[in-house]
Amino acid sequence: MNGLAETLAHTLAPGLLYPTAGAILFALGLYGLIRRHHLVLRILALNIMGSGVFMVLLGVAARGEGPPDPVAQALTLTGIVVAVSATAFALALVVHLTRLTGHAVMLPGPPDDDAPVEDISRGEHHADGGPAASDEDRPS
Amino acid sequence: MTPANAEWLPAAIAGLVALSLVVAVLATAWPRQAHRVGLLGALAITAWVLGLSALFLNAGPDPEAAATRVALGGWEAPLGLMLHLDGLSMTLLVLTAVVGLATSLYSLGYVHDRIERRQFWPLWLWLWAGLNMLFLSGDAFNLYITLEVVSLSAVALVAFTGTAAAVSGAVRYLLVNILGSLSFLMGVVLLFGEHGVLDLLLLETRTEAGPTERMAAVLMTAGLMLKAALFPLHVWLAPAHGSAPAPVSAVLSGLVVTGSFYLILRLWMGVFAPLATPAFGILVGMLGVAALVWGSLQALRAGRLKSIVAYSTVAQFGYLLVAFPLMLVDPGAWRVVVFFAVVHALAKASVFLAAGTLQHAAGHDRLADLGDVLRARPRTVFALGLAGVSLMGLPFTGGFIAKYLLLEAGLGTVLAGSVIGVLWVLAIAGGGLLAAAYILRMVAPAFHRGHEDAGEAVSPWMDWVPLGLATVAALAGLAGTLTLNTLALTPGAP
Amino acid sequence: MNGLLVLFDLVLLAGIVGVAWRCLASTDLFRAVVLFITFGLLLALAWVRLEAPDIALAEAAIGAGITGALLLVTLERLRSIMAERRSGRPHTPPPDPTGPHALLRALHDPPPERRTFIPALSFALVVGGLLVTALWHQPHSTGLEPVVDAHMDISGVDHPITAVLLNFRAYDTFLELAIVLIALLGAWSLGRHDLIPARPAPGPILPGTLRLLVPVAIVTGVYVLWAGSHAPGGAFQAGAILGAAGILLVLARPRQLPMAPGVPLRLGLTAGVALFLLVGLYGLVAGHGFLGYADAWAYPLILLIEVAATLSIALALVALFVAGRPAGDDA
Amino acid sequence: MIANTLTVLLLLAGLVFFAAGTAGLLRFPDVYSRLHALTKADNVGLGLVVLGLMFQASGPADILKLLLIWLLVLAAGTTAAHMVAQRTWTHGEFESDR
Repeated sequence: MNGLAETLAHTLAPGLLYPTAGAILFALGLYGLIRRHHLVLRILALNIMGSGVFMVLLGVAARGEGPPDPVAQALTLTGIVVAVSATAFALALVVHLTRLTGHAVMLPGPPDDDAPVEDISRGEHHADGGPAASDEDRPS
Repeated sequence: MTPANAEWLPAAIAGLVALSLVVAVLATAWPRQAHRVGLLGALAITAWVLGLSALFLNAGPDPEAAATRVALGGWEAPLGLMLHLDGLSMTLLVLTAVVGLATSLYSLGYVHDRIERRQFWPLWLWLWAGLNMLFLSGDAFNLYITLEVVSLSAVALVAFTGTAAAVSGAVRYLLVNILGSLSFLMGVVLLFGEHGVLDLLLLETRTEAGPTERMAAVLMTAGLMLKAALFPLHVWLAPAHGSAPAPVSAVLSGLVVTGSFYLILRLWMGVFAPLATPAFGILVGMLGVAALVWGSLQALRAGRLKSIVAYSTVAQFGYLLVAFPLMLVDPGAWRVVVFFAVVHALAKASVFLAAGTLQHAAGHDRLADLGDVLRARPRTVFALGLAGVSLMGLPFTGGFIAKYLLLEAGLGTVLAGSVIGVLWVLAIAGGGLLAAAYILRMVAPAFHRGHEDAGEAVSPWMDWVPLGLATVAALAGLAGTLTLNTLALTPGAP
Repeated sequence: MNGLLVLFDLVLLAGIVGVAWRCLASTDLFRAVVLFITFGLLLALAWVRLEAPDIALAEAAIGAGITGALLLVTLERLRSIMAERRSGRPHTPPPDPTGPHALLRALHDPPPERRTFIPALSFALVVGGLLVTALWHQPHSTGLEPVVDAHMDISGVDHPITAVLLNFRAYDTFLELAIVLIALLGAWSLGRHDLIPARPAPGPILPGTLRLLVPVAIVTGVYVLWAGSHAPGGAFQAGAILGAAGILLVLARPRQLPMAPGVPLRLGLTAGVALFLLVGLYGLVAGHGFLGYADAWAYPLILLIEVAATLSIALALVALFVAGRPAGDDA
Repeated sequence: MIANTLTVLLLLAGLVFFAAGTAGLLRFPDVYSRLHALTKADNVGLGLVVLGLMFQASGPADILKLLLIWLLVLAAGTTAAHMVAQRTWTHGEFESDR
C-alpha cells in the first residue's frame, strides 16, 4: 500500500505530470495538423505543438529539488517570441493566398507544376500595393 | 601550428558572424541602398571566408587540433554559447560564399525594380547570415534559432513576388519548416532534459544508446529530413523551388537544403553516433534509391524548366541518402558525400540561374516553347550544359570525381561482402543515366534546327554569372583533394 | 495540501488538453480561435504553477494576447475578402479544392474525412507514446541552474533569466530579435497594407477607454522593462504590452491608417538589433568576445539594449498586426 | 486568523458570482442577456475576490495594485460589452461566417 502511494506520488509530481501533458499536446497538434485542411487551423495546430514542446521543457526544468532551471525558462521565452513571429508571417501569407485564389485551404496532393509563373525580372509585376492599396487608404 | 594563426582564428570566426550580421542589419535599416550594401557585403563576406579558410588550413594538418571553438561573450560552455569551426563547417562556409557571391551578382541584374530590390536584398542577406551562423553553431538550441532564421527568410524570399503560385508554394514551405523546426526542438528538449547541457560537444561525451537518445534522434532527423526534402518527405520542394525567383531557387536548392543535410550528418557523426546500426543504414539507403528513381521520373515528366531542376534536386539528394549505408562499411566515406553535396550545390545553383536567364528572355519557362530562345542564347545553354554535365557526372567534371569516389565506396561495400552493396552501386550508376536523360531534355531543343529568337534583352550579369558558376562547378574536381583534405580536419570523424 | 495541488495540476492539465482538443476539432474557425486564446490563458496558469512567472507574463501578453489579436484580425480579413469576391466578381469562381460550397464557407473547415482518421490517430499515438516513454525514463538532471547561479554576481543583473537572455546566451536573444524583424520583412514583401476590416462602431466609449488605458499600458510596459533586471519581466514582455497598446490604437482609429513615415519607422524597427550588434562589436574589439561586456559595464549596456529592443518589438508587433507595409516605406 | 477567515469567505462569495455569470453566459438565449449576466456578475465576483485578497496584502502598495486591477478590468469589461452590444444592435446576432 505504501509502495503504491509512493509510486503515485512520483508519477503525479509536476516534474513528470507536466512533461507528459506536453507530450500529449505535441501529439494532439500533430493529429490536428494531419486531419484539418484550413490553413488557419493548421497554424493553430502547429502552435499547440509548440506549446507542448515548451511544456515539456518547463516541466523538465522544474524536476529538481532546487529552483527551476533559468536557462530552460529563457529558452522558452525565446521560443514563444519565435512562435508568434512565425505565426504572424504565416497568417499574412494565408490572407494573401486567399486574396489571390479565393481559398485558404492547402490543396491536397502535389500542386499544378505547370501553372504559369510570373517573372519579376521583366518588370511586368510590381509589388507596389497589389490589389489592396486603394486611394482610400492614403490620407490626403 | 603557427601561433599567429591560433591567435587570430577565434576573432576571425566571430568576425565572420559579426560581418554577416552587420551587412544584414544595414540593408534592413537602409533599404534604399540595400543593393549597394548587398554587393559590397557579398564581396566582403566572400573575402573574409576565403581569408578564414587560409588561416584555418595554415593552422596545421592535425585533425584533433583543427577544431576551433569560440566562446561568445567570453562565456564557455555549458553556461554560454560556443561557435565551432572544423573542416566540415569550413568547407560549407566556402561553398556558401561562392554560391552567395554568384547569386548576389546575378541578382543585380535580375531584381531591378526599385520596390522589389528593397524587399529582396535585406531578406537575402539575412538568409546568407543565417547560413553562415548555422554552419558555425556548436549549440543545440542555437541551431534551432539559426534554422528559424534561415527558414523564415527563405520562405519570405519564395513568396515575395506575390503571385498565386509563389504564395501557395511558400505557405506549404512555411508549414513544413515550422513542423520540422518543432520536431527538431522537441529533440533538443529531450536531450537537454536528460543531460542538462546544450553544447554539442558536451552532449556528445554524455550520450549513449538510451530511450531519450533514440527518440531525440528520430525527432531531429525527421524534422531535418522534412526541411532537406529528403525522400519521402519531399513533396513540398518542387512547388516552392520551382515557383520562386531564379536566384532564390538557386540558393534554396544549392544551400538551404544542403544546410539541413549538413546538420543531419553532423548530428549522426557526433551526438547520435552510438545509435547507428546496419539495419538503419540500409533503410536510409533504400529511401535514397527510391528518391533517386522517383525524382528522376518526375523530372522526366515535368513540363517547366524550373520544375525539372527542382525535381532533380529530390533525385540528387537520393545519392546523399545512398551514402549512409556506405558510411557504415567505410566510415571515411562521409567526406566523399560532402564533396558530392558541394559539387551538386554549385552545379544546381548554376542550372537554376541559367534557367532564370532563359525564363527572363522568353517570358516563361515552358520547355515545349523554349526552343527559339535556347537556340539564340548559346552562352546560357552552354552554362546549362556545363553544369548539367557535372550533375550527370561525365569525366573531368567535379561531378565525375564525386560520383567516382561514391562508386568506389560502393564497390568497397560489395567487396566487403555485402550483397546489398550491389544495389547501391547500381543506384549510383543508374542515377547518372537518369540525370543524363533529363538534362538532355533541357538542352536538346538548342540543337534542333529552327527559328531563333533571343527574346527580351538580358543584363550582362544574368548572361555571364551562370556560366562562371557552371565553370566553377565543373572545375571543382580540381579542388577535390583540397576539399577532402579540408574535411579531414574534422576531429572525432574518421 | 499536496493532494490539493495534485488535484489542481490534474484539473488544469485536463482543461488545457481538453481545450486544445476542442479547438482542433472545431469546424467553426471563430470558435477555434476563441478556444485557442483560452488555451493560451490556461497555459499562463500552468507556467505560474511551474514557477516560471516570466514565461507566464510572456504567454499571457504574447501567446494569448497578441497571437489572439492576430488570429481574430485574420478571420475578419478572410471574411471581408470572401464578401468582396462574392459581391464584386460573381463570375470568377475560384479554383475550388473542396466542393461547390467552399467559397461560402470561408471560415468553416468541413469535418475531417474519415479515411485519415486511423492513420492520423495511430501516428499521433505512436509519437506521443514514444515521447512519454522517453520522458519517463529520464533521470532528474540538475540542468544549468547551479552554473548560472555561480555566475550571477558578474552578470550585471539580479534576475537569472535576464542574465541568461542578455548576457550568457545573448547571441540567441539577438537572433530572436532578428527573427521578429525577418517575419515583418516577409509580411511587408507581400504588398502594402490594406484596410483593417470591421472597424468598431463609432462612439465615445472606445476612444474614452483608450485614453484611460494607453497611459496605464505605457507605465506598465516601462515598469515591466525596468523590473526585468531583478524580478520577472524584461524587454519581451514590455514590448508585448506596448505593442498591445499600439494595436488598440490602430483598431480605435477611423478607417484610414496613419501614414507611417518610412525612414523613422525603419530605424525604430531595427534599433534593437542595431544597438545590440554595436555593443557586440565593441565587445569583440575590446577583447570581451563578440556580444560580451566588461563586468562593470554589463548593467548599463544590458539596460540600453533592452530599451531599444522593447521599442523595436513593440513597433514590429503593431506592424505585423497591420500586416502590409505602409506606403511611406516605399518613398 | 480573522483575516484568513474573511479571505476565504469573500473568495467563496466571489466564486459564486463567477459561477452564476458563467451559467448565464452558457444558458441565456441572446447576446444582450448573456452580456448582462457576464459583466454584472463577473464584476461583482472579481470585486469580492479582490476584496478578499486585500486581507492578505503585505502593505498599502499591494492594496492599491489590487484596487487598480479591479478598476482596469471594470473599464475594459465595460468597453468590450458596449462594443459587443453595439455591433449586435447594428449587425444583428453574431454568425462568424457570413
